[in-house]
This record gives sequence, structure tokens and C-alpha cells, in this order.
Amino acid sequence: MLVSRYFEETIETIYLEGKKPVFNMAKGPIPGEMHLSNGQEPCAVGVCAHLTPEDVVTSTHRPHHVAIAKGVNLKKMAAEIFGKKTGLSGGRGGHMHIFDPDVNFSCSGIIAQGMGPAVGAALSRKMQGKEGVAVSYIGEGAANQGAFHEALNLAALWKLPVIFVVEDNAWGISVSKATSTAVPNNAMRAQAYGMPGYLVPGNDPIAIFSAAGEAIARARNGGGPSLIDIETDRLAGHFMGDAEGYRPKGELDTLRARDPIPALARRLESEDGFTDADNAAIVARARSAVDDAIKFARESDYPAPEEALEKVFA
Amino acid sequence: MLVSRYFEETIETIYLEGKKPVFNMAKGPIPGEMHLSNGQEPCAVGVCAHLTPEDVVTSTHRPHHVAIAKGVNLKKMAAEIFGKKTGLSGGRGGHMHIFDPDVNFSCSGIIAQGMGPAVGAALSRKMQGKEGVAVSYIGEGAANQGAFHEALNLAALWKLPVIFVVEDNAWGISVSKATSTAVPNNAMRAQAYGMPGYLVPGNDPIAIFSAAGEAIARARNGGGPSLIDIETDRLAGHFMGDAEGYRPKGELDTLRARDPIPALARRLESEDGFTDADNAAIVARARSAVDDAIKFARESDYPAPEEALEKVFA
Amino acid sequence: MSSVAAAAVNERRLTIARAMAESIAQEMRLDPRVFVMGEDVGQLGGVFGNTRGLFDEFGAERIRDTPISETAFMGAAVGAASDGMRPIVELMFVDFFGVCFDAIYNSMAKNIYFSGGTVKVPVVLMTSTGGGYSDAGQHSQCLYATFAHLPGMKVVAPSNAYDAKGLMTSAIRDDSPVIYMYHKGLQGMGWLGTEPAATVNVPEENYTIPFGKAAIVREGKDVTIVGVAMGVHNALKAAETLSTQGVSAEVIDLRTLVPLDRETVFASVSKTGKLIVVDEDYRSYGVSGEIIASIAERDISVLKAAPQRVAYPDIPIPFTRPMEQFALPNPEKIIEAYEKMKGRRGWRWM
Amino acid sequence: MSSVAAAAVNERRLTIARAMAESIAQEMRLDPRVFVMGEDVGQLGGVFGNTRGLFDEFGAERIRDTPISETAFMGAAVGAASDGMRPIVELMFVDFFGVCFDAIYNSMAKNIYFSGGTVKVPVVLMTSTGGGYSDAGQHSQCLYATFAHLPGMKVVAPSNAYDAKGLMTSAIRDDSPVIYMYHKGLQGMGWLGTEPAATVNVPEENYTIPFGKAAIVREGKDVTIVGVAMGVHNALKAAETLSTQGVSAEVIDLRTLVPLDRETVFASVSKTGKLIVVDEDYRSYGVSGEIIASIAERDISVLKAAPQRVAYPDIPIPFTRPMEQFALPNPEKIIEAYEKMKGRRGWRWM
Ligand SMILES: Cc1ncc(C[n+]2csc(CCOP(=O)(O)OP(=O)(O)O)c2C)c(N)n1
Ligand SMILES: Cc1ncc(C[n+]2csc(CCOP(=O)(O)OP(=O)(O)O)c2C)c(N)n1
Ligand SMILES: [Mg+2]
Ligand SMILES: [Mg+2]
Repeated sequence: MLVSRYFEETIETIYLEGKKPVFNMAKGPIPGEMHLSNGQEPCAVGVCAHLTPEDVVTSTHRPHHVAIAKGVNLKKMAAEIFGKKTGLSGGRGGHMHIFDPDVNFSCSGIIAQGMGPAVGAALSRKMQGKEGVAVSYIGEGAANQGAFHEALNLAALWKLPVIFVVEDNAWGISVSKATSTAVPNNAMRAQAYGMPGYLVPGNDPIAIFSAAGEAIARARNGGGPSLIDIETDRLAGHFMGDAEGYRPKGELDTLRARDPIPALARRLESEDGFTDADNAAIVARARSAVDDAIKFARESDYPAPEEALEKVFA
Repeated sequence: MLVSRYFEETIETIYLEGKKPVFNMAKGPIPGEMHLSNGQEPCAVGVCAHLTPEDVVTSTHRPHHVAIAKGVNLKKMAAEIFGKKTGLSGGRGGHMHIFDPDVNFSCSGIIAQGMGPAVGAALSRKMQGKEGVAVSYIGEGAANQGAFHEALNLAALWKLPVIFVVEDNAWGISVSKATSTAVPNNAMRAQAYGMPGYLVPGNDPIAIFSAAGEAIARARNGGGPSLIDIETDRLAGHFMGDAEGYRPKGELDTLRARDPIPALARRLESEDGFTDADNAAIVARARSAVDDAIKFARESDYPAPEEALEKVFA
Repeated sequence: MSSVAAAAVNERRLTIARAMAESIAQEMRLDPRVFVMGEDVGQLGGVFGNTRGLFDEFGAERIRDTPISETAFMGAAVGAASDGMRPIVELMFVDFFGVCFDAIYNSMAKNIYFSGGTVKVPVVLMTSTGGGYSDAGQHSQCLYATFAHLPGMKVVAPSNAYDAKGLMTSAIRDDSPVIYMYHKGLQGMGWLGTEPAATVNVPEENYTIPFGKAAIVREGKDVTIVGVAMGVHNALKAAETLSTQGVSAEVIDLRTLVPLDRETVFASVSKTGKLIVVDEDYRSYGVSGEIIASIAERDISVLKAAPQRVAYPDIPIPFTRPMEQFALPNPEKIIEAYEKMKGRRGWRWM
Repeated sequence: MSSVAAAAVNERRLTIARAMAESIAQEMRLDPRVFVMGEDVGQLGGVFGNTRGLFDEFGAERIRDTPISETAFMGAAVGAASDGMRPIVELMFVDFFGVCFDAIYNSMAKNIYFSGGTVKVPVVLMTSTGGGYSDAGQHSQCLYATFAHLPGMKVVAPSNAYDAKGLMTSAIRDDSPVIYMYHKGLQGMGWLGTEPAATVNVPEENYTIPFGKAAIVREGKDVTIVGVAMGVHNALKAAETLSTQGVSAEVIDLRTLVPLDRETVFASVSKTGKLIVVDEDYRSYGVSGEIIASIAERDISVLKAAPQRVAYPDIPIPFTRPMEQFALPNPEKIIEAYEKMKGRRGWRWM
């Protein structure tokens, strides 16, 4: 969670370079849209802690926290976000198209479109008799997309080792969950496919870890797919530059007050004798990993423009 | 039901004209695909008996029974199926594209794609404060299409007067429901949208009538959408020319033995004193309506070829 | 009234985003059947600003935020339109068409035909196009030809706020589906960067611009440069540079791709003998090919040189700035295309 | 080996459907990673017969019937392909692409690029095209340009069983997504009516046909007629008639639209000076425009007359036979196009 949070905070600062005084997405060292995951780290670590590099994860337009938890190469990811030659795809994909086959991570900027691929990866494992489960992340907004229905039905029908994770941060850009979703939560939708559904409130990494552990173990043992619906918080705007005028007054303060990272630190302190020194050590490790990655990205070269024409086909 | 059945039987005979000895879809007075509804008449009449011409119905690639129950002009529909100038669209649409705005009936040959339009029609009624509900028919195969999920969520979210009717004939072409659907029935999927779901077994027009009556009354009274899942029988092939090699041995015999039309006649006889004479009178009326329509279609002219270029835009 | 004439009588400069919103608001006041549906069109005013202010005036019923369910709400637009309403729906980025295209191209576009004209489908589908700001391969496409190739949809793509308003008003009043494609780089949203020349004087009162009438936005006699949306601005900049070299370029803004004003292009090429098509959509099987073929098939003798295209290469749109800028059309490439014509076999000075 | 050569060495005549199934079976025997997914591909053998017999040999695991969930299974093909499998998926009618195109054009087609080539996407998407048997506006389209316009997909469309087999084998062995478009009217399913000339001799052993190599299926010197799939047969019939009038037509079968063999077309037109493109896909913004523009932009001096297109008009496909037949390309229209060339300004006899 710390690596992820520091990564996002660092990106946030750098993203704004060159975009002041007038915010212009096209400018600065990191151009384009930027969807930060601050606050949603528990969804990433709580699930991915159970995974090995062999397992498959598909993520969304908001992928950094999950990518980091899955073990995507941080340097290459940072370089990708900067559009550098050393990036995961040499700068072709950018922040919404993080692909790291070494740890079987990928994402799509189109809502819910990682779901079918996750089902396919799980099918591939089943057909090949290979180890590994597939985890598909979506937002609660994405859960109203047709792909959700099709993917869940297919996974359940074929009893595939897939875990669908809904990061319910209560917002799809400016549209609240209540304005988009006919039911109180998405966990209950699991019934429509005869699969177990977990509702995990509280943005609590430990509770997520425990639900995910059960679901992933079931998938590994041939018990088929599950849906995990996590209530989480988006501490930032939808993307950078979002003024968030649609948020009810005071909501952000409430969310910040329950930031999962200090909350976990407090809990570890009280329950597990976690000390300030422990914390400082972890923080230092996280910072240095991020700093190294950012340094690598900054210092890397841009690709040659003509490289745009390469890698269209395999 | 009788008009519909005789219509289909008549179409069936004429469809084969010019297609023997070698079956070739392109030949004969009725070319193209032909999806007959024999056996599914209860789904049409049980629901549409509650509707007025003002109400909206969207149907599927298998539309005749529903169109007839909804009161689509039988002559113009027959002429359309024959591709005649007097047809509903002057021959442009054909059997899978029956549009009769006089009774607010339409359909699409693409699976589940009548669902969004039904939701939209219901929205239109709500926004205009106009009378009327919308009914969207789909097959059980179509219920695994993404549009199903999106349409049900939207209808429930906006509390619109829509009734979704699933005609579960257990087959989507050659693919059985068990091979396509992760749950035993689609009624249970209604929960995923917080809407009432009815499961109506037995292909029984009276039971369908009663479930539909409740759902439609609720919709008319502002109570929002419902889903009605009807177990019905497809007594014919998926389309004409289908050899149905995929059906388990004996299945067709079983289905034919429970043909809903004689079954209803028997029930009316025993419960309501329905006599042979009553039956003969209804049969005669149905036959003559169909015969007139077919005669009209046969005797109508084909459109001029160049008319193909007209009516692309309004 | 041409853009130039408009500028003379009116001093109010609007961005395309505001011009679109103004047209919609005016039509909504006139016609209670008009309403807007889409993601984030409500309180947010649309991610690209084209419904800004409407929510406050018309409320949540008529400015309707939707779930991320494009198939359902595009289909709903078809159903509502056939039932007497006049929906305006927004597909936030045209790149997303793939999740809901059946509702668009198989129903919205064809129901008039399937019904023999007895059903009308007055839907306006507005959608953002274009790149240039590093939004990568799923958020930067133009896809003009993808829509224009398929029958039953009118396709509109304004290059400036004056046209944006008039074309929107025409679109809303049309009984057929209209795909209204606005380019993010012209929209006037500061955060996207914007082409200043797209922000022009716009009359406050209602007006319409007919579909199928291209605009000659710069007259010239040596070469015809045809474009749409951002392509027009690239063409105008190239024309400006060419004029310093003594070359007089005529620039045509197609304004609508369906219907396509082949007459105006043909008349211009008949005069100039040379044709360059600028297109930010993918090069092959697209707009640039269509324009060139439309002239060639009619009369090749008007072509005094091999016509050229400056289009997006047949590659997914790359994220990183050097690659994206390399791939995008620009004025320099247009000038190069003009230069190249001279070197080619097939070039014959008149 | 050309089709003609194949005929000489092999006496086994197959339909396209059987040729496709044979190639798939052979590759499945060679490579356990190859499998098939789609609606009714299992016991039924595919609505259009191209998986017939495979279910019995390979079973339900590798010949996999799906629910009517194209978005999920197209997406699944992408995921399985990136995970080491080599899926062949069927979209029953190309007309249905609108329910699942995002999975195809935004993921299947782009993931190689997005990953900088570190991920491979060896998917074959096979889909039926074409009309002529009154299947109306949602079951008769070709949509060649819709796929060919967008980057990242190879697009294949065989005109005969020999090519069908070789192109399928190449497609299955390709590490990039291949859209394999087979025309219902060539498929050899009696119930659809079929063009007899599509059923040709096919060697039993495996062979590949390279992508991007058009075939000159008839040599000539007066006019070049370019087509794909059914267009090739219309062209050949027109060429036959023209030959009785002393006109020698060269017929080119493009075989693949992406990559497109512009060289072969250009060389032929350089020789004949005249170009007719036959296309059953919609006329505007499509294949016919691309072919004409490709020649014109390269060197207009090779064109001795205005190039012509015989394409599907920009209308939804009508059901009724007189209208549909009126709208379809046919040999007579090709001959007319040739005749028209003479009357045109721009026609110059060599
Ligand atoms: C099919 C599609 N429709 C719309 C969008 C635009 N869009 C990007 S993110 C987003 C909101 C997503 O909400 P949610 O799924 O809850 O994820 P979150 O942003 O909250 O992480 C939308 C509408 C898209 N990318 N794809
Ligand atoms: C999106 C889409 N996919 C596939 C098809 C082809 N198709 C036509 S009917 C059919 C089966 C439909 O099954 P079901 O919904 O149960 O209706 P039924 O035919 O049983 O009435 C299929 C797969 C289609 N028309 N549209
Ligand atoms: Mg969310
Ligand atoms: Mg069925």
C-alpha cells in the first residue's frame, strides 16, 4: 500500500509539472489522462497478496495500485507512464495500458473490458492444466456494463478459476452508485450466476485478504469463480484535473479521515506491536523503490518518433 | 393462438414452395431465414391479452406470434414476409423486421437488441406522462447477452413501466439452456436488479396471463419493471431447414404431445364447457383471417427494384 | 450565412462546447420532446462541456445521467425516438462505440428503412473524437469513416463554433439519426489545449446549417485541400504558409461526411487540378480514399497531379508524445504533400 | 502454388466450408493449443459448416459451444491467446460485430501494440459475410472496410476453397489477430445456394498462402477488375462476357485486405490503364474508394480512364428479392462500368 501511495503522490506532483498556471493535459512530463488510486490500495493488496506471478490479473483505467501489488516492474511501469523507450511497451501504451507479461498483468481503458480476457486466461489454464487463477478488477460503475453479465455467466458456466473484484468507490466519474445501480451492492448479483458473492465493507485490507483468500483457494481447487465486492474510497478526483464539484460537501474530509493507510498502521500498532521504527523502515523502503523507479523513468530516453510504426503486428 | 398457429403452418407450406427437391433458402415465394413460433403461442397471447395498441412491444427474430397477439396488421405482415409492396415496410424489412407503428410493435434480428428500445419507449411514456407500458420479448439464449443486464438495470433504476418476457424454449439454435446459462432459470436474475421475477412453467397461457396481469398492472401503476420467465416449447426447428440433429431422441415427440393448443382446448372443454362447435367457430375465424392475409400477400405486387434506394432517411 | 458573415454581425465569441450547449438549450426550450442522456452529462455538464449549464436549467429528468450502459441507453434512445421523443445521447469518447454499436448501426441507423419510413428515429448521438494530447489508443481516435461507411446515419463534424451551433440545431430537428462528432482539440476546454481558431463569433439566435453543404473556408486556385474538423485547421495553416511561397490553396471544410458534398470538392479540383485530403482518421479504407476516389471516378482529366492524402497511419494511436505527434497530420505534412506532387510521375503543370 | 496449379495436381474438390474445417482439423492435430469457440460450432458443426466433423474428433473441450455472449467470448479469446492458447472464434454473422466490437478492435487488435510486442494475440476470428438470399439488413452485410479500416487486424476473404484452406492455415499460425471473412454465397452450403466456381480442388496436405499477395486469377490487357470473395466471381463472369466482345480483362483477387497488395493492382493497372473495383460492401468510405485512391495517389498517369466502382449502394440491405438483387453487384454492372468508361470525360484510348 505504501509503495502504491507514494507512487501516486509522486506521479501527482510530476504530472502537474508544466501544467501550471493553466492546467492542460497535453503538457508536462506526463501528458494525457491520469487516474490515481489513492485510497483504493486495500483492494489491490488484499487480493494480490494471494497471487503469484503465474496468476493473471486484468485491471482498469485506474491500474497503478493493482499493478504494483501484482508485482509489475515498477521501473518499467514508471517509464511507460512517462512515455519512455524503457517503458513496458516503449511508450506506446501509457498509464491506461500497462502490460507486463512477466507477471501476467494487463489492463484496458474501456470499462469492464478486462473481464472477458480474464475469463479467457482462466479457460486457458484449465485447458492446459496449468496452475493459476485469473483476477479481474472493475469499478462499481463498470458493473452495469453488459460485459459484466456475460463474463460472470461464462465463468460460472465453465467453472473457471476467475475472481471478479469490484472496487466500489461509490463514483463513476461524477455519477454516484445510487444514480447508476439498481441494487445496493454488486455482491448480490453473484446469485444471478450461481456463484459466491462477498461484500467487504470498510475498505479494510485484512477483511479483503480474508475474503479473497477463500475465493482464490476455491478457484485453485476447481471450485469455480467468485465475486468480491469491496467498498473502498477514491481519495482523489476521477482523474487529475477533476474539480469534483459533484461530491457532497464534506465527503472528501470524511474519506480522508478514514484513509486506509494510517488506519492500518494504527491497527497494527495496537494489535501487533508495530512500532514507529517498523513503520519508518517500511516507509523508507517504499520511498526508495518509488524514487528509483521515477529516477529511472526520468533519465530514460524517449523513443524515436518512427517507432510508432512498429509492433502493430506480432 | 390459433391465428398464429395457422399463420405459421401456412407460411411453412408456402416457404417450401420452390425449395424442393434441393432446399435453398434463396428460392421460392418466401426467401431468406424463417423462424417459426409453433408452440410458443402462450407467451404471446398470455402477455399481450393485457395490452392495448398504445402499449409498446419489441420482439425478436421469431416475431410472428407476438406480432399477431399484439394486433399487427396481418395482411400487411404477410405481405411483408412475401416481400411485397403492400407489406409493412414495402418489403424492405422482411420476416425479422416487422414494424407496425399503428400498434407500436417492432423487432430486431439481433439477439436482445429490442431490450434497450423497450426501456426507451417506457422512458418516453414516463417523460411525456403518456399511458402505456413497454414489453420486451427475448429468448432464454438472449438472456446471456450483455444487453439484458444493462436494460434490466436501467429499467429498474429509473422505475420504468417495462415488462421483460423471456421465452425459454430451452434452445438457442443448437445450444441448450444448460450449455449456455449458469443458473436454472432467468427469473432468479431479476433479484440482481431489485425487480420482481416470475417463473411460469408449463407453457400455460392462463398462468402466463395471470403473471403478466400482475406485472403489467404494477407497471401501469408506477411500480416499475418486472421480469417474466416462461418455460415454453419450440415445436419447430430453429429456422426452417434446421434438421435438429442436436435434439435428444424423442424430445420432439414429448413436446408435440404437450402442444399448448390442444391442451388449452381440452382444458376449456373440461373447465368452461367449451364445445366442439365453439372450437370449430374459432378455428374457422382464424383460418379465414390467415387465408385472407395470405391471399392479400400473394396477390400484391412486388415493389419496383429502385425503391430499394428510398426510405433510408426520414 | 457563412462563418465570415457571421463574424461581421456578431461579436460574441463562443467555444464549440458552449455553442453546442447553447443550441441544445434553445431547442429544449422550444421543444419539450428534446432531452439529453449520457454519462456525466448532468451536474458535471459533460466531460467535454457540451451540456454545461443545462442541468441547472432543465433538471435531472431532461438532462439525464446514465449508468455506464451504452448498449441500454443507445437502445433506449432508439425506443424513445420512435415513441415521439427527440433524444440527444452522448457517447463520451467515440472510441467506446464498440460496446454499443449494434444499437447504433443495426437499429438506430436502419429502423427507418426497416419500417419503410413509417418510423422516425430523431436521435442525435454526440461523441468526442481526436487526439493530440497523449490520451493513447482507446481515447484518441476519430473513426469518421467507421460511421460514415455504414448506411442510415448522417455524420457531422464541425470545425468551429459557428458551424457547431448551426449543425447541432439542424441535427436536433432532423428526423433521422445524426452522429455529431466533435473534436476534443477544438472544443475550447482549456485543459485539453485548444485550437484558438475554432472559437469564433456565434449569433445568439437560433440558426441551422444544412447537411451536405461543404464550406469553402479559403479560396485559392492552385491546389484544393479538403478536411474536416481538425483537418480544416491544419489545412488553413498550411494554406497560409503556402501563400507565402506564392501558392494559392483553396481549403474546403466538408462539415458533414454523410451526406457528402462531392460537388463542391469536384468543382474546386476542376479549378485547381490538385487535391490533398487531410484526415486524422486512419488512412486506409477511410475518408481520404473516398474523397480521392469520388473525384477520380467522375473525371480524372481534372486531376493535374496525383492526389495526395495526409492521414493517420494505420497504427493504434501511441501514447508517448514523440510518437503521437509524429503520426498526426499537421501543416508541414500538407506542405510536403504539395511538394511531393511536383516530383511525382503523373504531375503535369497546367 | 496458384489455384490453377493446385487443380492440376489434385482431384479432390472441396467446398470452402470443408476446406476451412480441414485446415482447422489439421492444425488442431498438430498443435494442442488450437481450439474453437463460438455459437453452434459444436455438435451442429457451425451454422455455415466450417466446423463440421470437428466436435466428433476433438470433443466439447476444444470445440466449444458458447452462450450468446459475444463480448465475453471475444474477450476470452484475447485472454486465452495472450496466455498461450491459439483460439479460433466464430462470430456467426459479421453483422453481429456491433455487440462485441470493443473486445475486437480495442483489445484483440491493439494489445500487441499496447504491450510493445511483448504480448502476442494469435486469434483467428472467422465470420460469415454477404447476402443475395434475402436475409435482410442484419444478416447480409460484408463490412470488409469496417474491419480493414481499423489498425491491428489482418483481414482475409477467400474466394475459393483452395485459398480458403491455405489462408486459414496461415491465419491459425499467425501470432496476430486475423479476421477471416467467408462469404455465405461461396460457402458451398446447398441451402444457401452457392457459387459453383468456389468449390475447387484442394490438396489434402497442409499448405499456407501468404497474406498480402493478391492473385491474378485471369490475365488480360485492356482493363483490370479487382475484387474480393464474391466480387472475384462477378469479375470473372464479366471478364468472360467481355472477352466475347474482344475486351481482355485482367481479374485480381485481393485475397487479403490487410495487408493489401497495392503492388499487384498497380502493376496491372499500369498495364491495362483501366480499373474497375467490385465490392459487395457499402460503396462510400470503403474498399472501392481505397483501391482507386491507392492507384491515383501513386501515379495518375497510369489511369487512362476514370476508374469505376461497382459496389453496394449506401442503403441498408433490403429483404425483398427484387430490391436486393437490384442493389447487389453483378457481372452486368461490371460490363456497364466498362462501357461507361468510354463515354466519360477523362477516358483516353491509349
Ligand atoms: C465503455 C466505456 N464507457 C465509458 C468510459 C468512460 N469512463 C472512464 S472511467 C469511467 C467511470 C468508471 O467508474 P468505475 O467503474 O466505478 O471506476 P472508477 O473510475 O470509480 O475507478 C467512465 C464512465 C469508458 N472508459 N468505457
Ligand atoms: C448478437 C447475436 N448473436 C447471435 C445471433 C444468431 N442467433 C439468432 S437466433 C439465435 C438463438 C437465439 O436463442 P433464443 O434467444 O433462446 O431465442 P429462440 O431462437 O430460442 O427463440 C442466435 C444465436 C444473433 N441474431 N444475434
Ligand atoms: Mg467507481
Ligand atoms: Mg430459445
